[in-house]
Amino acid sequence: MRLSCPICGVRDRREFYYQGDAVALERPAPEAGQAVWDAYLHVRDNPAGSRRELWQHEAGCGAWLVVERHSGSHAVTSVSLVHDRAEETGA
Amino acid sequence: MRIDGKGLVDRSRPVRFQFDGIGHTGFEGDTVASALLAKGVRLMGRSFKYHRPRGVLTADSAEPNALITVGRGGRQEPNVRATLQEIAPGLEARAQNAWPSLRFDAMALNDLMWPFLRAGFYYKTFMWPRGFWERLYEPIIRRAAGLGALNGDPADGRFEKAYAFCDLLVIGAGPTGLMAALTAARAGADVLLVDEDSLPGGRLNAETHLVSGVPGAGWAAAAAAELADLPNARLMTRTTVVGAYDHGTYGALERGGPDRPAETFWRIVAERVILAAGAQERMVAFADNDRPGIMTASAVRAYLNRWGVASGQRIAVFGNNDDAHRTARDLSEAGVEVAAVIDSRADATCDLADVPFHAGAVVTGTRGRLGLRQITVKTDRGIREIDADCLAVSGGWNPTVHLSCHMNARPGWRADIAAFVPTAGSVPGMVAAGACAGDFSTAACLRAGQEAAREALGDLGQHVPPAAPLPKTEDTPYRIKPLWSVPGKGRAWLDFQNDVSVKDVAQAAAENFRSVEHMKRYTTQGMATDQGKTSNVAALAVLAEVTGREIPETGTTTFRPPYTTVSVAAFGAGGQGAGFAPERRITSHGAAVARGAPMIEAGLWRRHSYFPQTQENHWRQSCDREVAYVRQAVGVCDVSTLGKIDVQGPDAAAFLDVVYSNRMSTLAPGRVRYGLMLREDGFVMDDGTAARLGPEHFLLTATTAAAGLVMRHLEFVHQAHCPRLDLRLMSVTEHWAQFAVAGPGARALLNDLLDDPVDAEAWAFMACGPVTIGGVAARLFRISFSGEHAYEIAVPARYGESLFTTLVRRAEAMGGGAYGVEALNVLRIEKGHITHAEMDGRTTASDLGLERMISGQKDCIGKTMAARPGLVAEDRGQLVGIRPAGGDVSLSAGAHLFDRGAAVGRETSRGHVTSVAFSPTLGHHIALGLVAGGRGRIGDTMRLVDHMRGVDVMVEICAPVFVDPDGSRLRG
Amino acid sequence: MVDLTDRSPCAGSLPLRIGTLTVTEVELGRLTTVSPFLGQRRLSAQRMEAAHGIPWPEPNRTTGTDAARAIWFGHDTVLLAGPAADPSLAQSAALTDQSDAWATMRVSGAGAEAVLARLVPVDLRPARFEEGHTARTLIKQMTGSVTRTGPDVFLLMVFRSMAQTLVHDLTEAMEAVAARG
Amino acid sequence: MRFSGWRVIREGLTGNRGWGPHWRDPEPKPAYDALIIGGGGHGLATAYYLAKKHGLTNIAVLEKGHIGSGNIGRNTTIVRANYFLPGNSAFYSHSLKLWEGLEAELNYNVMHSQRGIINLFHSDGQRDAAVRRGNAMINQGDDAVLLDRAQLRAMLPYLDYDNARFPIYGGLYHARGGTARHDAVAWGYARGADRLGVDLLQNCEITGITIKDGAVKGVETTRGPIRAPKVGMVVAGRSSQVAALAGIRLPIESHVLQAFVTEGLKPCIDHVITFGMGHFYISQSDKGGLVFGGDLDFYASYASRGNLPAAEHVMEAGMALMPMIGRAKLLRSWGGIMDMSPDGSPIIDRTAVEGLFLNCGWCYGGFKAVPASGDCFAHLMATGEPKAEAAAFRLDRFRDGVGILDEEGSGSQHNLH
Repeated sequence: MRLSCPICGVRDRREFYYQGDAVALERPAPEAGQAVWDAYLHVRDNPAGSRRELWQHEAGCGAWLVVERHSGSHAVTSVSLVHDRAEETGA
Repeated sequence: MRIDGKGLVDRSRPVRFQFDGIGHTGFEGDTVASALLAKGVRLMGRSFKYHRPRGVLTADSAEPNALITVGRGGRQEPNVRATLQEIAPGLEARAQNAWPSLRFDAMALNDLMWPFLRAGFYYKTFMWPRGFWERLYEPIIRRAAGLGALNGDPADGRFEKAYAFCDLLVIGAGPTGLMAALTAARAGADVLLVDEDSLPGGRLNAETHLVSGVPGAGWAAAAAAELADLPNARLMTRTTVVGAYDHGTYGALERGGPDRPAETFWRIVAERVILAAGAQERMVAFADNDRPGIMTASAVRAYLNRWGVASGQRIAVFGNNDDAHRTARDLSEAGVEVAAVIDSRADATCDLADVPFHAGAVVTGTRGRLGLRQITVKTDRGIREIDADCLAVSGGWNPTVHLSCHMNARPGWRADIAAFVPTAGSVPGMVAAGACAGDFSTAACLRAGQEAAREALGDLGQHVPPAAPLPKTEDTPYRIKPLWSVPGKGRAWLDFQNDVSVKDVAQAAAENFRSVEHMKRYTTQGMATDQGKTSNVAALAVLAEVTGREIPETGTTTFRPPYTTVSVAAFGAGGQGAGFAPERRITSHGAAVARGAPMIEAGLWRRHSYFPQTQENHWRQSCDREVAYVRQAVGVCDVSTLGKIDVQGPDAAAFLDVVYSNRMSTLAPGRVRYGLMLREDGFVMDDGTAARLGPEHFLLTATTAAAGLVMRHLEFVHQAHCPRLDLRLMSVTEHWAQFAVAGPGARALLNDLLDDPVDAEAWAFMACGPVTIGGVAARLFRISFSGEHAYEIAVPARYGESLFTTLVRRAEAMGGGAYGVEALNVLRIEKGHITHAEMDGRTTASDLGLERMISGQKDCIGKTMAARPGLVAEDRGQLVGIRPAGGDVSLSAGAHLFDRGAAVGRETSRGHVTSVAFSPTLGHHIALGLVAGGRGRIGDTMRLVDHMRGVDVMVEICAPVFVDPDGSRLRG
Repeated sequence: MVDLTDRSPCAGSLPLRIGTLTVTEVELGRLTTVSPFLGQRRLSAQRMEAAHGIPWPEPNRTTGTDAARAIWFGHDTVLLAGPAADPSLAQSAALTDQSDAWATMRVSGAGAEAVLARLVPVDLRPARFEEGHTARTLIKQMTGSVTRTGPDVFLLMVFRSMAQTLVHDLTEAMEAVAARG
Repeated sequence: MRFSGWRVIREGLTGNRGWGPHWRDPEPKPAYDALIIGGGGHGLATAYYLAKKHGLTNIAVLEKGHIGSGNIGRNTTIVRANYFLPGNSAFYSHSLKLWEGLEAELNYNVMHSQRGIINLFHSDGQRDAAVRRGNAMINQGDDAVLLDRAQLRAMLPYLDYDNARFPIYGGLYHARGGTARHDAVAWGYARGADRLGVDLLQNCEITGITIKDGAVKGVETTRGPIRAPKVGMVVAGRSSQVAALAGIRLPIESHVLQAFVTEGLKPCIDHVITFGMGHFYISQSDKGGLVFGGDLDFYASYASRGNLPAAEHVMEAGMALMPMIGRAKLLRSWGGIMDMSPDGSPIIDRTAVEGLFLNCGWCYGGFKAVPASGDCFAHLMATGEPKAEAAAFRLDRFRDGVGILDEEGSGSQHNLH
């Protein structure tokens, strides 16, 4: 498996750390309530299809990435920097 | 029998080798199989279940029968395919799975018992009496099962792994692959051509037809030579691509040779791939079709044309397609007697003179105990017995679709060739071409190779040259009429190694194992070392027949890597000995080893356990002495393994408030604060310190075990949750060597060494700042893990060893010395400081008595979830101290704690001991533990039980600080 | 006055010569990571060029010479090797002294690429990884930095504490390459 | 037909013509008393115990493919009861007891073989953790013995004790741990359930779950609609998709775990051995293949196939631990879809929909749990109340934090368990 790091180019899977669904970027407010926090931390769509997920190019540039990938074919359709996304949304 | 004038082996170079203790001579270029066949040796092995005699079936890696063991000691290798093993001087090959000998195998008794040992029999028996399965039946079955043996010696020999990258990977160097590689390489693409064989050419080396007017083998050699001369082409022989993985990654195994490592496992990354893996000939199932001497027709031709070996004196040929005739013709032209050509097609004709021909006939049985003697043929004129010591069988060809199916695709059925072919697009970037795609003539293969290469060049964005004229060669159409099994009474074998017959498949279906996967698992069809390469398609055709379904509807089993077997030593090369993980060494490593300190594992680091002195013969003596150094004089310990993270920027302080549960933004420059980090789920992740080196500059520490995790976490929180905070994180763990100097004499020691002395006022507890030592810029932190008056001094790592030696020498002069992690652990338990024995990923700040470290004034990572009811419940395990009730007794980490008088059981366990030490300071054992509602149980007596170590004692629950609870020594 | 002596990460284990290949320890001088603060990359680049005469390297590139070199070192980070970082840089970037954090080795000789092909999962073919190219990647299991400084010359950097492991891994790889004859 | 040695002999003497189907292939009925979605080990065991212990025989198992085509036929077959957290340990202890009587219960030789399992440790801290685990096992009446290096060496002479990276300190020996023939477990339960009247509906994929007024009414399938007042979802890696048909999102992420088998070899490894530092475990099957595995590939996947880095890591661990297997040749690798939960422990619970029950979250430890999972899930479906041994496997525990069962201590990241 290979992923295309927006900074480093296409690299072997072994350079990357996988964390989970990109929902982890949408951190709720402290007062959002138990159900929202439960959903944020535990509950997952877990689709058999296209997913948005978080990876870090840990052994490369260190950047955190949002990867869109198919969980059946493993085909990767896009990779972007978490940092860029944050700037776009003004988070 | 060797035929003069035939074959590609070098007759001028004889090679001596042994098989089963008998010396043989072959020639350079021979395999064990070809050399033995040349000597008339047909019996080479025994089957798995019935121990039936087995001879060579194929001339390639699909071989299910001729499995041998080679080598001795650490180089003993079981289950080697005699068809791949090249002979070499001194090679020692042995038969396997036979006792006492290959000819007289006692386990062949199984074959007489066959009516009772049919498919799945073991699921129905061996259940009575209860307990006999493990004691009696299973040990017998285990001993009888298995093929070759490992001898217990560590694998010896050079195994390695490597990466390779190319534009175009061509798998298979037969006519298709060679033509593809030539086309692409001539156009300038970076081409990697790999082939399993030692000689490129594929079937060209095994056939007699001409390519461009020269023998096929000659054309292949010329093509290989041209590729060798091109700087942008690489040809790897003896290399099998064993797996197709995601995004253009392929695994390949390169077998050893005199000028290569024993085996190399390659990770190949290719932008485009041409699968030119050819096809494999299949058998026909008929009664007793498994005797030594019965071979695939293509193997008989390969031994004849490539190795110059006649596989028998009198050879019969049986087939359902024209390849049978090709075989008879080659044999006949080479002067080998052809006993008969039997073609199951009623409309077949034969143009060979002097060869008895039977159209519309089938072989229905065979004779010969350890090798074929006679075959029975059923023709439309009746039954005939024909003497033959070899029978060449062609049931048709199966394209080698395996790699195209490794990413879950199923192959498609083509009725015209009665075979499965790869499904287009089944592996992104890969196309199948040539025989592998169902084109069986040489001309079609050359054409397909060229076309596939031109298509790949286009995909790669490279110049696509016009199609060059192709060499003239044979272009025989492939004509086949499927024949899977010949009806009859006897056992008609499908899987030769696992002894699966047509009857077994039929029985499985009758027992409702009708899915192809069920049939496979119930009968073990295709689960042998060849993974059914020679038998699966026939078996599923038989299954289709008995269940009244079509072949495509019946489907195939799943193709999974590896295509051919890979040694664990090659796949795991580099893992042996010191190679499994990197080792991190502290700068004082050499100095500590020189002092005799055992270096123990701490994550990837090695740390000094203790520093033994000559009169000490137990680690406890050393440890007690080292603890006393710190409590009474001064001790020095290398603590460089702590994670150190530099945080700089205008928003550094704000960021630390997010990641620490307590507030760091209020920390004054020149001060250090203890900090706690939570995971987002509210449990404790790690603890450490934050030192404020400047208004916008912090240095964090993380525990040795969690340093990597913490760094990743901080990067995530920054990039994901607060990217607008302006700060930069950088690990500086490796730049600084850091040493604890702890004990009443700590300040005096430092002041002997520092360029400017420190005093109590400027360097109060939790102060930090720059110092110089011997002119070297260093950092000093007045922090303490031991609970004593202590400092940690950090210098650039190049000075680490020198400073360590200097500090220790000075400490020794003051009645102290170096201490290791054993003493460090005792000291921290005495003081009630936690480590990952307590922060085990399941404990909360509240469990550890640190609930006040979660600031009520701000949010932080983990704060919300830490407030879940289950995480703040009062009956959770809470950190307590534990000491013997009464006189000193040994305590035990991992022991469970019970209420006084309660029975010992799962429900009555109230907690467990996390850390234990003998405290030389107090003169008895002490421990930390997690006890349900523990803080409310201070003063209680409980029972501590460790079944593992045989400890059952009464203990008193106490506060988790045993030494200096008010911290006066710390601050003094 | 204490006299602290220094010791290099690979002291005692290099140089190493096997077959046509040589591994030597390299002293790059001062190592400083330069990580520009938000929006200050261009300014930091200007200051680096003005103070040290080295252009700011693009990702996966190195600039300068052995005397003063800038090696791209990760997301928003450049490693300045050679001179001490000019104080002006500290105005726009986080500067961190890493001089003692890395073990630096030069692998040179015919077959250097083959040796690295046994350790590094990056495409190092000359057309793809030219002189002046660099990568943060794995060297066997260690995170490190790989830079091509010549046709058959590579600069490898791993954490100082892992210097012995890299020497071990290089030895095995070099022996394997040499064994192929 | 009852299976026995006598029967095998009798059939052998009469041409093996008397063997009938192990289970029927019935047509679906329009309605059942209960449906079990998923014909894997857990689903088949559930059906068996529903019929056997609770008398519910008018029930059906709905299987998308063929019986036992999921993880039950694709694992490393380890059976053990060496868990240490209250809530987990009782359940696996119960399961092991059921294993011990399974052949007699099912009249099917599942080849449960208590060859003993040994967890190695490599540091003082790991020894303490092993001791804690061993004590928890003894406390509940199971077996555990702490072995030192010398004892271990006598049992397993072929390990690399003085490994340069991870020297072996000792091991925790669980004599009743072992292996079983995975397919036979599925087939045995299938045959057992079928004989009690349960309909096993193969090639019957769920396409919808019918819910009215907050209660389940039945399912839509590729073989038509089927009505039932109770439906249990037992589909492991596919749990999220099936639950989604009922509008339920689960705390599950599906991951791939690879496993490996070598060619057949004469007996050389008698026990199950686990090497925690390398995430490696190995045993030898009765056929002679070395069966081993490691950690997840660590990315979410439904592909039931893995990639090289994880596979290589497993092989490297094997070479680090027992270099004598170096010349064994890997025959086949495969991947299963693991329903990873946020704490590494399973869920056996009701859902918000009345009559709809959930059994999932087995991560990669589902095989050993099959008997108890079936027993406890059947109990829950039949009575509406959890069986004591599985009472801790609540779906709500992540929300309220009560009774989180995190054996690894690695937190709520699904793939870290």
